Formats: sequence, C-alpha cells, structure tokens
Amino acid sequence: MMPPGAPRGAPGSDSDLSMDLSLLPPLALRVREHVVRMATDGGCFIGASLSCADLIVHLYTRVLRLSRETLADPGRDYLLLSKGHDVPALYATLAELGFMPRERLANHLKLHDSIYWHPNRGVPGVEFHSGSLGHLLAVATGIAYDIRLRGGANKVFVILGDGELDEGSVWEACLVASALRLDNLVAIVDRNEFQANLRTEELVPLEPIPAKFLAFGWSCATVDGHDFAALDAVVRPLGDAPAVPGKPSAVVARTVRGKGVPSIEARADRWFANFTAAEIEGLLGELHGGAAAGLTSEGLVVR
Amino acid sequence: MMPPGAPRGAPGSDSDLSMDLSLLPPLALRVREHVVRMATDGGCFIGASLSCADLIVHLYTRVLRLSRETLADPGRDYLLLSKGHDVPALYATLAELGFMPRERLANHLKLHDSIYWHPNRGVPGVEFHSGSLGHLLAVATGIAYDIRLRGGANKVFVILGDGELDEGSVWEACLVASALRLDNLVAIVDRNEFQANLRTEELVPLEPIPAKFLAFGWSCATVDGHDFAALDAVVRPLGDAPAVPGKPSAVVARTVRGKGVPSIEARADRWFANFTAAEIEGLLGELHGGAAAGLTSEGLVVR
Amino acid sequence: MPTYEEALQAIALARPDVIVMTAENRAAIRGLPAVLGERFVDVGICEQTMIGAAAGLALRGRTPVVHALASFLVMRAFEFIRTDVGIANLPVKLIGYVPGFLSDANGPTHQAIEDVALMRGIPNMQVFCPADAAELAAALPLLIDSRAPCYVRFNAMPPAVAHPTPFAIGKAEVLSRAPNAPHAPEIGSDAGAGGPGGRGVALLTYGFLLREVDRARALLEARGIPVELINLRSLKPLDEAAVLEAAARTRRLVAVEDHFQTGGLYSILAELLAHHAVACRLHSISLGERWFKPALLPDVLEHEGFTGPRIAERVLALL
Amino acid sequence: MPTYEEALQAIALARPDVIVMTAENRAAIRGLPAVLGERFVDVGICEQTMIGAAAGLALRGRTPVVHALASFLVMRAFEFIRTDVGIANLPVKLIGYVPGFLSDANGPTHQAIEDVALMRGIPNMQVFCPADAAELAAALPLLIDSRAPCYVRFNAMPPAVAHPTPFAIGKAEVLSRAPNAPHAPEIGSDAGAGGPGGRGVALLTYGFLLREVDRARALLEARGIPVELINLRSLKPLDEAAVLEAAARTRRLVAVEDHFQTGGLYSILAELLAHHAVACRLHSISLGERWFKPALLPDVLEHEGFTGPRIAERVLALL
Ligand SMILES: Cc1ncc(C[n+]2csc(CCOP(=O)(O)OP(=O)(O)O)c2C)c(N)n1
Ligand SMILES: Cc1ncc(C[n+]2csc(CCOP(=O)(O)OP(=O)(O)O)c2C)c(N)n1
Ligand SMILES: [Mg+2]
Ligand SMILES: [Mg+2]
Repeated sequence: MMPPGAPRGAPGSDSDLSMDLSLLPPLALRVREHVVRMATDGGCFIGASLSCADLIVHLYTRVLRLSRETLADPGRDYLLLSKGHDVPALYATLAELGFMPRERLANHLKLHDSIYWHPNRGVPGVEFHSGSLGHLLAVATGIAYDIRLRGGANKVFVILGDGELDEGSVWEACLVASALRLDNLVAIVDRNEFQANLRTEELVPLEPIPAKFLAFGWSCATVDGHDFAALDAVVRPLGDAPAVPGKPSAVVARTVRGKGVPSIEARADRWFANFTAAEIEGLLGELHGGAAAGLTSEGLVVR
Repeated sequence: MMPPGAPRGAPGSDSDLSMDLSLLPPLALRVREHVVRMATDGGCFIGASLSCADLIVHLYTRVLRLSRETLADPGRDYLLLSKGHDVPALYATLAELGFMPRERLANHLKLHDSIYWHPNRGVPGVEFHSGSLGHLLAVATGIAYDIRLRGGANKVFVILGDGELDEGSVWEACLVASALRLDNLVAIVDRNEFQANLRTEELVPLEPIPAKFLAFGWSCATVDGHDFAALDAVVRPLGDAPAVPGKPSAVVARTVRGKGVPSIEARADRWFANFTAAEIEGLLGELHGGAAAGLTSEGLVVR
Repeated sequence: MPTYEEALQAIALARPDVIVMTAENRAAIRGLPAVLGERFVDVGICEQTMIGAAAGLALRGRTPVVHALASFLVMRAFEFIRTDVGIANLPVKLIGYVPGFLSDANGPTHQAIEDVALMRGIPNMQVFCPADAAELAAALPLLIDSRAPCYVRFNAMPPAVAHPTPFAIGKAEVLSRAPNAPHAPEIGSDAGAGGPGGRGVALLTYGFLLREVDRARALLEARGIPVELINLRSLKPLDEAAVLEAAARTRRLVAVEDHFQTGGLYSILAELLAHHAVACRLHSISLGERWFKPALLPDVLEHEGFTGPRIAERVLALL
Repeated sequence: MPTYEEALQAIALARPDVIVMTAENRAAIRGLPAVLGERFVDVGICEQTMIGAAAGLALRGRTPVVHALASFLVMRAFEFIRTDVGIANLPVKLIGYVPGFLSDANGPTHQAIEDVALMRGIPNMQVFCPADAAELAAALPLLIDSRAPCYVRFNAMPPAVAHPTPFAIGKAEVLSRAPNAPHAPEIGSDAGAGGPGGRGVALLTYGFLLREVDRARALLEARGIPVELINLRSLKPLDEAAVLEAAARTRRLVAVEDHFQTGGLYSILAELLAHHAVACRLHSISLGERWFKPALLPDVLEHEGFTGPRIAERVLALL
C-alpha cells in the first residue's frame, strides 16, 4: 500500500515526483495528436476530448497520487470521467505516461481491444465505465465515503461535462456528497460552453454555475482549464486538502471545445468527427501551428 | 371557457369572488378535522397533510381561478400535489368547498371509491396522480408550456415537500422550467423541516433553499405557511403575475409537521398514523384547544 | 428465527465489508444506525445516488445492502442498477420494501408489480422472493455471501407455511407432491385434471402469496384434485429441475403471482417450457396488464381474487 | 418514401396538437426547429423531465413525440414513462435512437438491448420496431393517430427488403411462406427440418436485423430448407395469428433479435405458445444474457454472429 502523503505525479515508474510544469505543454500536444488520430476510421468525440485534454494531463502529472505500480492500490487517488466521451484524451494520456503501450491506441474501435467511445475497465487506469451522463459523481461519492471510513488520505476527482449538469442526478449526488461531508471529493466541470448540439446558455442556461455548487453545500472555484499554472494554483492543492474543510470541492474549468485545432474549435458540428486520412494530416498540422486544415467532410450531428 | 382574468376563489358555484380572509381559519379547522378523522381505520399521512392544510386552503380560496364548474376548463389555474401523500388535506378541502360531497371522505381506503393514500384522477379536482416524489414539477412544466403556447393567462401551482427536494429530478425540472422561461409556474415548498424519518437538516441538509432556487434561475420568496395574511401577501399575487417576469417563482413556506395538533407536531413517528377511535376523539379535542390527547398507540415508522 | 434486522445486524457485525444503505426507508432496519454507526448510510430520498454510491463502495471491496421502496428502487433507479451494478457485476444487494400487494392502499405509483421482470432482465442479477420472515432471514446470509448482485422482494410476514426445505440459491421448495392415488376428480374432463398425459395441477408461486396458495391447495385437495405446490423462492437462478418434474407429472402448471402477467413467473415458466420443448398447459393467475385497486391488504386480496378460496376457484375454472 | 423527418414534419404541420420533443437528441430531426418553432422543444440532457413534461402536455391535449437515445429514454426515464405516461395512458410517442446493435462502438451504457422487454411490460404501451426507413415513415402517421402511448425502436436504415405489406398496428409482414414442395432437406434428421409434424423453419425478427435474416433465408433456401420469414414490426400488439400459423406449419420458430434473450421476441413467442398450448420448437438467436462487443456496426454483426451467413449457420445448427 502507498504511504499516505506519497509524492504525486505518475510520469513513469522511475520517478515519483510531479512532472515539471514546463513538460506539460509538449505532453499535452502529444496527447492532442493522439486524439486527432482517433478521429478517423469510425471517429471519436474529438471536440469533447480536446477541451479537457489539459485537465487530464495536469491531473495525471501534477495532482494524482497514482502511478503504473499503484493502479490497484487502495491508497491511490482516483480520477473518474463522468463525461465518458472524452476518453480519447485519457487513452492518450495513459499511453504517453506508460500505463499502456502507445501502439494500443491504434486499436481504437477494433474488436480485439477495448478502446472504444466510452471508458471501460478493460483499459488499465480506467476506474469505472461511463457513457451515461450523470452517474459517476454518485459512484465517486461511494468511493470517497469508503476512503473516509478507512481513514485514507487519498482523493477522488471526477470530470463532469457542463451539459452533463442538466442531469438531475448530478445535483442529487451533490446533495448527498455534501450531506456526507465528503471533503475528499473534487468535481471538475469541463466548462466548454457546449452540450452536444448547442451552446449551453442557448439551450439550458447553466450560469451561475458556482452559485449552484455553493448553494448545494460545496466550495467552488473557477479556473482557466488550459492554463497549467492556473490549474496548479487551483486544482493541485485540492490533492492535499479541500478548499473548505468538511465540504466537497468543485472547480469550474473554463475550456474551449476542440481546443488546439482552430478549424474545429467551438463548433457543435465537429464535436464528434470522422475525418479522412488527409484531413487528419491537415489537423495535425494545425495543432502544430500550421495553416487551417481545409476540412471537406461534412459536419456531423450525431446526437 | 373561462374569461382570462376571471375572479379568483372557489368557495362554491354561487360565488365567484375570493373567500373573505376571515373565513379561512374556520375552514382550515374543518379541513384539519377531516384529516384527523382519516388517520384511523388504516390511517393516513397525517403529519404531512396538516403541515400544508393552510397552504391548500389558501390556494383554493384566495389564489386559484377554479371552481366546481371550471374543473375541466383549459383556462383554469392548476394545483398539483407533487408530495402526494398530503392528499388528505386536499380531499378535505375539495369536500368543504363542494367539489365533492363530504360523505365521500368516509370512503377513505374503501374499495368502492378512489380516496386512498395518494392522489388520483378518480377524485374530481385532482389534476394528476402522484406518490412518487419528484415527478410533478416536470409534469407541471409541460402544462405550463402548453398554456403559454396557447396564450393562456392561467397559472400552474405545484406543492413540493422539502424532503422531496432531495430528488435530483426536482432540480432537473427547475433547470428546464427556467430555460423555457415558464413564469406561469409556481412551486411552493412545504418547509416542515422533516422528511419521512428525520429532520432534513440532520439527514440531507437543504439550506439555503432560496439560494438553490435563485441559482437555478427561479425567483424565491419565503413565507409563514400558516399565516393567511402572509400567504395573501406572497402567494396570491403570483396568481396574477410572476415575482420576476420571465422566471418561474418559488415560495418556501415555513410550516410545522402535524400543525394544529400539538401531540403530534414536529414528530417523525406521527407522520403516518393509524389511531384508535378514542385517540381520534382526543386529537379532535386538541384541534379545538382541548387538553393533550394522551396518545397510547405506538409511534410508527412506515418508511 | 431472527428478524430481518437481527439477521442483517449479525452479518454486518461479523463482516466489516457490509454497508447498510437506505434511501429514507429504514422501517425494517431502524435499530441499525446505533449499531453500525458510519456503516449505516441513509442518503435521503435519492434512489439513483444510492445505487451509484453503492457501486462505488463495492468497487472498494464493500458489500452494500441497500433498501428502498421496491417501486422506486427498481424503477426510479433502474438505469443506475443496470449500468453501475449490472454491467460491472458488483455485489450490491437490493432490498425492495412493500413489493406487490404489500403496497396496499398506496396506489399505482407504489405498486412494484414488474419488479421481477425488471430485475431478472439484468445480466448477472439474481432474484429472491421469500415467502415470509423466516425465509427472508434464512436467505440473507447466503445471498450476502454470494458475489452476485441480487434483488430481494422484501417480505417479513408471519410464517406462510412450515418450511421443510432450507433456503438455497437456485433451489425451489416443493411443498406438496400430487399423491399417486387421488380421489376421483370431481371436475374437468380429462382424468385427474392434468394436461394430456399428466394428472393434477402444479401451483407455482413466490413471496407473500404462498400463504394463500397453500390455502388454495388444501381446498383443491379437499375437492379431490391432486395438487403440487412449489415455493419458487429463488426466481433467478431458477430451480429448473423442480419445475420440469412438476410439469412432467402434472402437465398443468399455474403461476400465481402479484405481478403483471408479463415478465414474472409466468414468463419464466413459458421460457423454460419452450426451451425444453415440454408439452404442458401453463396458466397465469396474476394482475394481467393492469394495476390493482388500492385498499387495505385484506380487501385487496379479496377484490383482486387472491385469497385462498378465490385462488382455488380460479384454478378450478382453469381445469 | 419520405424520410422520418419529412414524415414527422408533415404530420406536425397538419396536426397542431403534435409537439416534437428531444433530450439533446436531434440528429434525425434537426430541420424541425426552424419549421415548428415553439412546437419543437429541446429540454437538454433531461430525459426524466422530458417525459414528465410530455405527460403534462398530453394532459392539455397535445400529442408529444419525444426523442432520446434509446437506452437513456427507456432506462434513465423508465419510472417516469411507466408512472406518468403508463398509469395515465397518455398518447406520448417515445422514439428511441440507436437501439440494439445500432449503438455500435458506444459500449454497454448505450446498448438498448432490453428496450422491448421494458416497454412492452408497461400496460397500454405499444411497441413498434420498423425494419428500415420506409417502414418507419409508413408507421409514423398510424402510431401518431393512435391514442395509445408507444415506443418506437428507431431505425432509418436503407430498405431491408421490398415490403409487400403496408404497415398496420398489430400486423406482421409475412415475407416468405415455406413452399409446399421444397427440395429434399440436406440437413437435420426429421423431414423438412421442422419440429414434429411441421416442415421447414420460421424465422421471426424485427427492426434492422430483417435485412440480415432475409439474407439468411436465401442461404437456407438455397440449401433446400423451407423457410418462412416474418417481419414482426408491431411487437405489441402482436399479430398472434401470423405467428400461430407459422407455428402450425413449421413447428419450429426461431426468434432473431439484437436484444437480450429474456423479455424480447423470444419471451413474447414463448408466452404466446404457452397461452395457446401450441406444441412447437422455439429457438433464440439473441444476445443471450450479455452486452455485445462495442465496435463499428459491420464488425459487431460479424463478431456477434448476426450477418446473414452467420445467422444461416446458426439456424442450421439448430435444426
Ligand atoms: C444520460 C445521457 N443522456 C444523453 C447522452 C448523449 N450525450 C452524450 S454527450 C452529450 C452532450 C454532453 O455535453 P457536455 O456534458 O457539455 O460534454 P462535452 O461534450 O461538451 O464535453 C449528450 C447529450 C448520454 N451520453 N447520456
Ligand atoms: C421517489 C420516492 N421515494 C421515496 C418515497 C417514500 N416517501 C414518501 S414521503 C417521503 C418523505 C417526504 O418528505 P417531504 O417531502 O419532506 O414530505 P413531508 O411528509 O414532510 O410533507 C418518502 C421518503 C416516495 N414516495 N417516492
Ligand atoms: Mg460541454
Ligand atoms: Mg417535509
């Protein structure tokens, strides 16, 4: 079992220290490359994955007490993707950090592996399956409660979509987590301003989100979800202690759908995409600062 | 069809004016008598019914545009009991106001009638069945939306339990009602401080309730749910216009479980009761200011 | 026999992995908070969150025993049960309070009369329907020991019958077997009232109705009808052999249940007979496709035709 | 044939009572907001509220046609459907998107393979499973005209087969009837491969799989097996006569479905055969009691054994 208060970060088994902040941008870039590559041959929820790629990279390298060796350790920190369709960003992070071979990413959607559109425990590092929005805050509540019962110091992080906040089950779980005073629980909202097809504020307005969490007995902070230094200031401390003792902590991370690939940024019709091989090359170029990819395949409405 | 802006109150077919405020206390007393009488021979949710008896009496006499003749009129105001187990207070009010014969109350739990523990449309004046907590705000949302589509001026009132606010479906419906800007919708929370077995704040703390509604895009007022003048000041105007144009209105009505019968007030074990005939006599005495009933039957935990 | 609460308390004290949960439904376990402390969790009126949290606890090695009114447990939280507990095959034990007729005067919102259909449809989920308090208490240690998720149609009524057979997962209790030389049948056209080649009739039931069906059995026997009575306390896994033997002997099965006709015991038996290509008459005494009239329990039974005498009449009418 | 969207638009324009609703699932109806204005309501990711609100609208005389992913519609909102729509028997039309295999690589959370079981268990609820876009469009006006609530297993795939029979509620489409004088059977021991007294085999299916089952039919016929093929587009109400006739002729039914074995067509047929005491072999080609492997649709069909050739092989193995 991990010693309580073990150092954080899982850059690899040879290190038990957090990764240096300067290494995060290149790592996140590699993660985005993988995500873009998964958006063909069947495709993936590329927009939703790119918006929280930085959040996931930051959590794995600067926050979570978790490494390849401690994947099954009861003292590990947990990360749960409640908006499960962002799992390409997780697959990519797990591959880059050595939790699984990078080659496995090529198995995306293939019968002989379990790398598909939503998370499942067939992938090392995935704590629980998801795909139905509004479940994992409840599941996390159970995990966090058990950790407290056992006197554990570890934390449970959950990434929620902003559109996911429509689901009443999220608020029900918020009430319960607050009633149980689970201050080892952290919810991070990927505030990319869109749900599947529309801007949240044009469909079901969610603002003020912090006021909602506060009224439901949580603490709530807001952060730029693409700024590693800001995430370090706001999210990293939650790996040690709650923002307010006795309360679960929420963080609203302001993000951009499709972040990093201008041609698809903040576009509902590029939320899920299944590009041609040529388009993928163009998008990878964009990721590296190249010219606009000049997408030709039609936008998709899959939901 | 009722003319829009028809006068309010349903004291009987011979009057189309609101009942005089001074008549409400004696009416409410008769309603409470009926409720107490239903708490035998099988019993009823007496505590939950007495806490909102005044709310229901006030709505029917001073707020709702509704009479025996307009029960099926599309222009009528609606009252929905989302915490359906308070229906004895509604049965009693409907009987006192002549929507159904008083004698029908004696059919409580009998096979040949439909007067049982939860509302159903077999009883004239019951708009929709309930019993499963957390449904009728969603149903009310549909009703209110249709009224708006048709350009109706009528309003939809929903009584919610405070414990019922635990259900995520309530908050989900709040988000949708706010998104649809249903300012013809009013939710009144019977804030009797208890859920089935415990005080809400000791089980799943709900405070601050107004902050929750405000954060979910509603207006919210607080009122003494046993003070008719106060209800007149806060609830009655909502029959004409929303507190904030464009927003649904919430009212937190502070009430007492078992109100009017000191022996059972604020007691979880007298929420549902099935008293002996002698105890009923004692409780009726209490209702009229007599001595404590001296209950001998055991308290019940039915949930 | 211990009460349900006593049985659960004993198990929870012996097994620190057991967590008792409820969504504001502690009537049957009100003494446990004092005994279990933080291992008793009342989440409030939050059935969905309770199930999600139970899955989370199970992921951490706990065995949650969760309580709620049957209709809200299996229906409001259906997707949580199927997705969080079912897909992951976690050992969460679902205890559904006031199922079937036991919701008496509550009305259709509270009538869990599709609970068996819903729960048995979930892969991995087991379904148990004890006939009385004794059977419930006897079953509890076994089903908590099992690593499978399960649904229990809670029933703590006084003894329905004397139970000759100890509870076992996947086993039925055969309470009476048609005698070899019955009195001449008084009714029906074919000998012994059974289907072609069979004799008598087998009554199969579960839960609280066993008491009434046993009464019906006595009445039918008094009229010379050979009756087999089977208590199907474990609906999934099913004791297929017990059913198939009864089918072979009687060639006439009657499923008696306070459940919609579709999806419960009648469907289970129809599927079994089809699977084994057994020729056998199968009848349903159930709620058909409607909710029952809300009233106090004895009135409901009379009105809906589920007292012993009414069941006997209805069986006679089928023969 | 109009598309689903065109058909729905035409109906909604002709009938002001129709309200089109969705819980963030507008893929098939994305053009309707512009046409219907306020009669198009997207409630966001709020399946339960959508159903409750649909009931409220129906109480006011509207006919809501509601859309969501099938698994979240019938499972997340199950209790709302059963309680608000079912108990009140309101004309709410439930359209479940990407049911069965059509959820391809989404995974078990999205696999609606118990939808038929869940929806048919609700009193008053009708269940329709169109085989392709044409059947869907043909069914739509009829089911919106009906005052019953219904569930539609949405499927807008290209034509599965040529449809000789117009859609009607409660009617099956018999696509092939076993010829009277088939070639001598090449396999199986009993003449014509049917059960005792029958000949050939009847394949019964619904929805998207009809295409594959029709391919299987051709393959089996080529091997000399007399095959009846029935498209059970209306699962509830069921065309009992069509099934019973096929059973009488072939004495061997095979239910092919992308559904758990329990609760869907297999159970429907088992119940029907039991009810009518028909001796007939019944087989299931289904997902049994497990979720399918998530992958792209063609891979799923191959892997799970539901392509025409694989179905034909599996049928042969049953004979
Ligand atoms: C219960 C449920 N309802 C609907 C869906 C379909 N769906 C998947 S993602 C999505 C939109 C989610 O929006 P958001 O949470 O903001 O995530 P984003 O893609 O923006 O990261 C919807 C409606 C689902 N997966 N689960
Ligand atoms: C969905 C659902 N879960 C559980 C119940 C059981 N139940 C009925 S009333 C009640 C407590 C309600 O408390 P509150 O809303 O405060 O109403 P009060 O009795 O205080 O008026 C519970 C848990 C129910 N009826 N519906
Ligand atoms: Mg979003
Ligand atoms: Mg209360």
